[in-house]
Amino acid sequence: MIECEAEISGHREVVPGTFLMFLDAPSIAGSARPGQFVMIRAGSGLDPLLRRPFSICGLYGDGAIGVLYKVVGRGTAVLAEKRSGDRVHILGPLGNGFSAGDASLPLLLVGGGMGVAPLFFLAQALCGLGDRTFRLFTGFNGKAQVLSASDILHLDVAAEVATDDGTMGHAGPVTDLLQAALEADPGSKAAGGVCACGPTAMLERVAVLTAAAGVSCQVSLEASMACGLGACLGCVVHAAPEESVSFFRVCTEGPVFPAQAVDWTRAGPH
Amino acid sequence: MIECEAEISGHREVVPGTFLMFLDAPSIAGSARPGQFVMIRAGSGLDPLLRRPFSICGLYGDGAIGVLYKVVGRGTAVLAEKRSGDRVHILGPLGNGFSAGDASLPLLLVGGGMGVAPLFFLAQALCGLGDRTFRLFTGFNGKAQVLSASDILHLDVAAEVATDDGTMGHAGPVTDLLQAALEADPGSKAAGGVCACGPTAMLERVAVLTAAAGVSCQVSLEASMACGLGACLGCVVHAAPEESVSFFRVCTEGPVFPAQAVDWTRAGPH
Amino acid sequence: MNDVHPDLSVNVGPLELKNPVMAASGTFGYGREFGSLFDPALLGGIIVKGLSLEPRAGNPPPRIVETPCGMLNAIGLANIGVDRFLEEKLPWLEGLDTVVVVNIYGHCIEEYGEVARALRGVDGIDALELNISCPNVEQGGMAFGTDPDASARVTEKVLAASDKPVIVKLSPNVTDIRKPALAVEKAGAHAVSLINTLTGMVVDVETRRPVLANVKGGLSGPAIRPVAVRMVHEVVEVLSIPVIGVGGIMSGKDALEFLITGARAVQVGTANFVDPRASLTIFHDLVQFCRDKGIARLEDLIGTLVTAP
Amino acid sequence: MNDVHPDLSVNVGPLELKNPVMAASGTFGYGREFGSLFDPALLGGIIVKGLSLEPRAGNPPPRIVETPCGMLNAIGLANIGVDRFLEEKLPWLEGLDTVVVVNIYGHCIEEYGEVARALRGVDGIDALELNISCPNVEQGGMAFGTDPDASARVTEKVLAASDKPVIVKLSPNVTDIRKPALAVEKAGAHAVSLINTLTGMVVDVETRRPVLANVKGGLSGPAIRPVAVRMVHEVVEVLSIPVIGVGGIMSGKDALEFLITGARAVQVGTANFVDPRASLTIFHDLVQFCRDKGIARLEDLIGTLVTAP
Ligand SMILES: Cc1cc2nc3c(=O)[nH]c(=O)nc-3n(C[C@H](O)[C@H](O)[C@H](O)COP(=O)(O)OP(=O)(O)OC[C@H]3O[C@@H](n4cnc5c(N)ncnc54)[C@H](O)[C@@H]3O)c2cc1C
Ligand SMILES: Cc1cc2nc3c(=O)[nH]c(=O)nc-3n(C[C@H](O)[C@H](O)[C@H](O)COP(=O)(O)OP(=O)(O)OC[C@H]3O[C@@H](n4cnc5c(N)ncnc54)[C@H](O)[C@@H]3O)c2cc1C
Ligand SMILES: Cc1cc2nc3c(=O)[nH]c(=O)nc-3n(C[C@H](O)[C@H](O)[C@H](O)COP(=O)(O)O)c2cc1C
Ligand SMILES: Cc1cc2nc3c(=O)[nH]c(=O)nc-3n(C[C@H](O)[C@H](O)[C@H](O)COP(=O)(O)O)c2cc1C
Ligand code: FES
Ligand code: FES
Repeated sequence: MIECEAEISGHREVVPGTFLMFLDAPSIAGSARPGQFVMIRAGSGLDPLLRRPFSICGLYGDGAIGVLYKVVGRGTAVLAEKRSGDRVHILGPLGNGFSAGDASLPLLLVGGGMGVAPLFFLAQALCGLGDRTFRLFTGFNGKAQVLSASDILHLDVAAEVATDDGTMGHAGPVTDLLQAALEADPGSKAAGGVCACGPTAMLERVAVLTAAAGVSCQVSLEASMACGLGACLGCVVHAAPEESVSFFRVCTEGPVFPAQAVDWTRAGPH
Repeated sequence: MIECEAEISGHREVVPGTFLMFLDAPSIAGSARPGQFVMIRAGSGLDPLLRRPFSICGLYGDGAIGVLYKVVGRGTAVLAEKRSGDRVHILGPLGNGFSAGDASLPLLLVGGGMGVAPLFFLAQALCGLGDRTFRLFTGFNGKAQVLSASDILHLDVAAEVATDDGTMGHAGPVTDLLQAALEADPGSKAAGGVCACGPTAMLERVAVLTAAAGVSCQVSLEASMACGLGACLGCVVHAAPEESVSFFRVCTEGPVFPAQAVDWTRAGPH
Repeated sequence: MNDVHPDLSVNVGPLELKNPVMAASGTFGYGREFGSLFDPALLGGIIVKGLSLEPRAGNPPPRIVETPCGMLNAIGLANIGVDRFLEEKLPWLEGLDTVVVVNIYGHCIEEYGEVARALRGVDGIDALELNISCPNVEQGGMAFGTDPDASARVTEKVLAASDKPVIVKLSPNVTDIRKPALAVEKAGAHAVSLINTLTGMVVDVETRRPVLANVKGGLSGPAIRPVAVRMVHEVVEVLSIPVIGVGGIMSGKDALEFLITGARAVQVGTANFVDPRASLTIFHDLVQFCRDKGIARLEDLIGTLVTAP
Repeated sequence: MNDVHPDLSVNVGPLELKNPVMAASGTFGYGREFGSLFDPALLGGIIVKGLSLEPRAGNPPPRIVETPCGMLNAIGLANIGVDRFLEEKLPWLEGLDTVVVVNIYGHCIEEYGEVARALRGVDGIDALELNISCPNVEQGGMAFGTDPDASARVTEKVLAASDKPVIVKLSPNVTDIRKPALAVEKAGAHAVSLINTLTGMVVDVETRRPVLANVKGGLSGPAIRPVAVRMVHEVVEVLSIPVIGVGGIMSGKDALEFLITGARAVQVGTANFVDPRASLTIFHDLVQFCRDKGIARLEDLIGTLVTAP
């Protein structure tokens, strides 16, 4: 894990309000695993003050990482104003990342909204492994918000899309697609596990479905963060009652957790 | 006086660390008088928080004002990063400005360092009057810092230059040039008054020289400012003992004051 | 919903405000300074610069310095005194269709009473706001506001001398803000406003001197907002008289933090320097928020903070 | 001058620091978290996360939120407890050639004594820092630090139980910071550090709830620096034991404000989050400043503030 000032080698708005930024950081790209994230210092001054955490959405060219982000507040707004050639301080790669699980069976990737970011990186890595099969389910509010794996990764990964308003793909939550896939395969002998990232409500639903189907499930969580290093103890989530601890630090014990390790009743809005 | 978001119609580094910025603000340009200033909000966020005061250094094209500034801290550093087409919030024109005095006699303009800014605008205005004669004395640390009226105003005003290190023009303080001019003209029948802006030490010297020569003298002062409107009472300078008040607000009673109205013993470093 | 006009009027005890956005004392002059930029009558109220019986010159410069997301000021309560205020400033203010509050102070309890008496029966002044953050000369310069008893005595003195509603402005430089708040409520104050500035200091490392000639100054601006919101929360929990929230309000969202917490009105200070139209913009933000949320009466939003898990 | 090596060593009472830059408690973990970014032994000292006798889980999330030029935290003093600290963390810290300070706290005076006793005679711990900003359960949850007597009793209890120098960390949420400072000096403290966080609160106007699950939190970061410098100034004027400055230090220039004011060392907190190498950069800034100014011993700079007009 390193801290460096990375040059922005590319930056574009992929759908309204959502941007894809490429950061030249060979030493981070070289060791990054899917599910890991970076802390980016958006401003040069004191406003915004703290770094903001963003998943790595893929590796690009030699030594660049991709960050796919949505403008939701001051930090992301400042980031969106940056141009290619500008430099930003980043810290990473951070966190544990997804584990590939049983290589013989296909992985099911489920992403909602910006939650697709770490799954795109995972999809890219799985394609790299070649023999590893997987299915990618992505969900968005509507067609206008759809983030396409092939557009963002330059990979032909055919994602199965769901939209809340039905303007594209399945009309309904992305979890319907997962549910169908799991039901189509009773005892789910054909599922090597589920990897999910997105809104908490969606993740909770994924946890319920996978538990019922007896399929192992990893979820990537979010929390407000200060250090990203496990030092401030600011980023915790409630651990399930069975766990030996009350809380997990998302930045170091996570952001990826076994679905059953999380106390969903107290997982909160985001 | 108005507040508006002005587009930066031009921005260049005239000498290392000193920039000339053009701001499209017809309603400000239309009513601005030499010696007046604007308060510019350098940042969009909260850092820097307060606006920064800058003299208007001239009028450009139709409806643009010029601001000549030196990077000394956070606000000016942020300003220096702006590009043509960017927009900044400005408030102005503020303050009283210079009064032309006896039109029949030549004015002596004395500027030190960034203090030349309001005098360039005054020179531009005097040229506009055509019949009005004046002499412009400017002083800088060295040749590399010299700000040329003709370069910045696109006017052929031949300034008489002094540099502390003697790398250009007279070797010594610009006040030597003023002193020579005043001595060359005993009883100074030929001087319609002196207008000066620059470091406090220089202004104090100008005040002494003009008092001795019996020539009227106006000085433009600086102070840290918050409102620029006379409301916060933050920008005061000590008034001379003879004055009816203890302090003057630089933003409204000034920034231009009769030299004898200022208490030079307590005028402080800047 | 976007076409309806939400009702933003609020009352602060006996004061009826057309909207809850007031200009804070010392940051809006006497109102007229901003008159060419917007009509101050659009605000819920204007609180003028702190007034003393006699004119005061104030502290030597430098009087202000910017700090991270804030500023320090040591104006020294410079002001033109009661007489010139009544002659030169009040007539214009009186012409405005909004609430005019006169912020007053003294360096001893007597002086507070004298200022109040001098303003007694004067038309065009809707209320007094007592600045008790200034040094108590009788008691070794420690601010009145840091001593609940002194705060109460100042309040009683002014109430006895005045025919106007009295708002007491609390100092945040205390261990427990509820103590002075309860003391002035007991003394009969009609409302409290908080917070005044936090005492701070900045050193110029080149000259090795404090930047302010007065050494210390008052910290204001967004930097102090979390402290102000916290103190308003603590005070509304224990007081029955209305509370006016002040401290670092830059936007409608910031004002809403105070209103939701339980303040019945807000004051905008330092923001007036950052954007001279800030208080008006904040008012417009509140209108928009009510529209977006379908809130017919802003009143219904006040004190709706949910603290239960 | 640029090639000479200025002497940055300072002593804080019995503690000899190779340089005055320390990492503040709770913002630097147990040091090792930053070990892959730079060698923590380059710092003057490391103050570990507040330790209690038993492990504590801390508050539910959200625990932190950014504020203008600062942040609020309500970690709830989560920590691994004395035993695990001694087993898992101390060995690595002991290997570092720098001063290691253990920040301790309790919810009653007894508990402070117990933690001190548990650390008695342990090698590798150079001093204790008492966090007296936490709620005093015996006295209705009001922080020990806001009561000079309680502050003194905690100090005495720890001194009696410990064989190590004791630094008492003062809370800024008081009317007069000199009172607790003088009380703990009288009680025998070897040094004081200030300031801890200012209590604040942020409201989410969408949910109408406090952003922090704990409702209130501690404000830190550059926003509070002017308050910290002011309090250090007030304390150094009356105390004879050394003072360590803390609060909003982001750069060498900020650290110099405290040193010139009279602090003998500084602690860097929130800045470690903004830039994990901040404390090292601040140390380098100090070296450069001494070189530029031709200062051979940083010691000569401490307390050189000029307040005379
Ligand atoms: C491990 C991790 C990975 C993430 N990956 C991505 C990513 O790939 N793409 C992306 O767009 N976002 C990602 N996020 C969320 C991202 O960090 C926040 O959107 C960002 O910090 C908001 O900063 P801001 O200053 O723009 O908004 P703020 O002004 O800080 O907040 C604005 C709004 O955003 C919400 N918010 C603030 N911080 C977070 C947070 N950490 N998580 C969720 N909501 C938040 C606030 O509650 C508020 O409602 C990730 C978060 C974590 C913890
Ligand atoms: C009426 C008026 C007209 C001015 N005209 C010009 C101009 O035409 N061109 C120009 O370059 N500057 C001008 N100044 C000075 C300019 O306002 C400051 O240089 C600027 O505010 C510094 O902002 P900063 O954030 O970059 O520096 P800060 O970070 O605010 O300060 C950095 C350094 O600059 C000094 N400084 C801060 N404010 C002032 C100030 N108001 N005056 C002098 N020094 C200050 C500080 O003491 C500090 O040493 C004028 C000032 C006034 C009051
Ligand atoms: C320059 C300045 C002058 C002030 N003068 C007064 C005053 O005369 N009386 C008073 O009660 N408060 C005074 N205040 C305090 C403000 O009214 C307000 O309480 C404080 O600034 C916090 O609000 P803010 O963060 O919005 O500025 C002054 C503040 C500033 C910045
Ligand atoms: C996340 C966080 C955790 C903290 N934990 C402790 C602690 O355990 N004990 C303590 O005495 N101070 C603690 N502090 C206070 C800091 O040590 C420091 O006093 C304060 O943050 C002010 O310094 P700063 O502005 O440089 O951060 C903590 C601060 C933060 C931000
Ligand atoms: S962000 Fe600091 S511990 Fe996770
Ligand atoms: S800057 Fe506010 S009165 Fe001059």
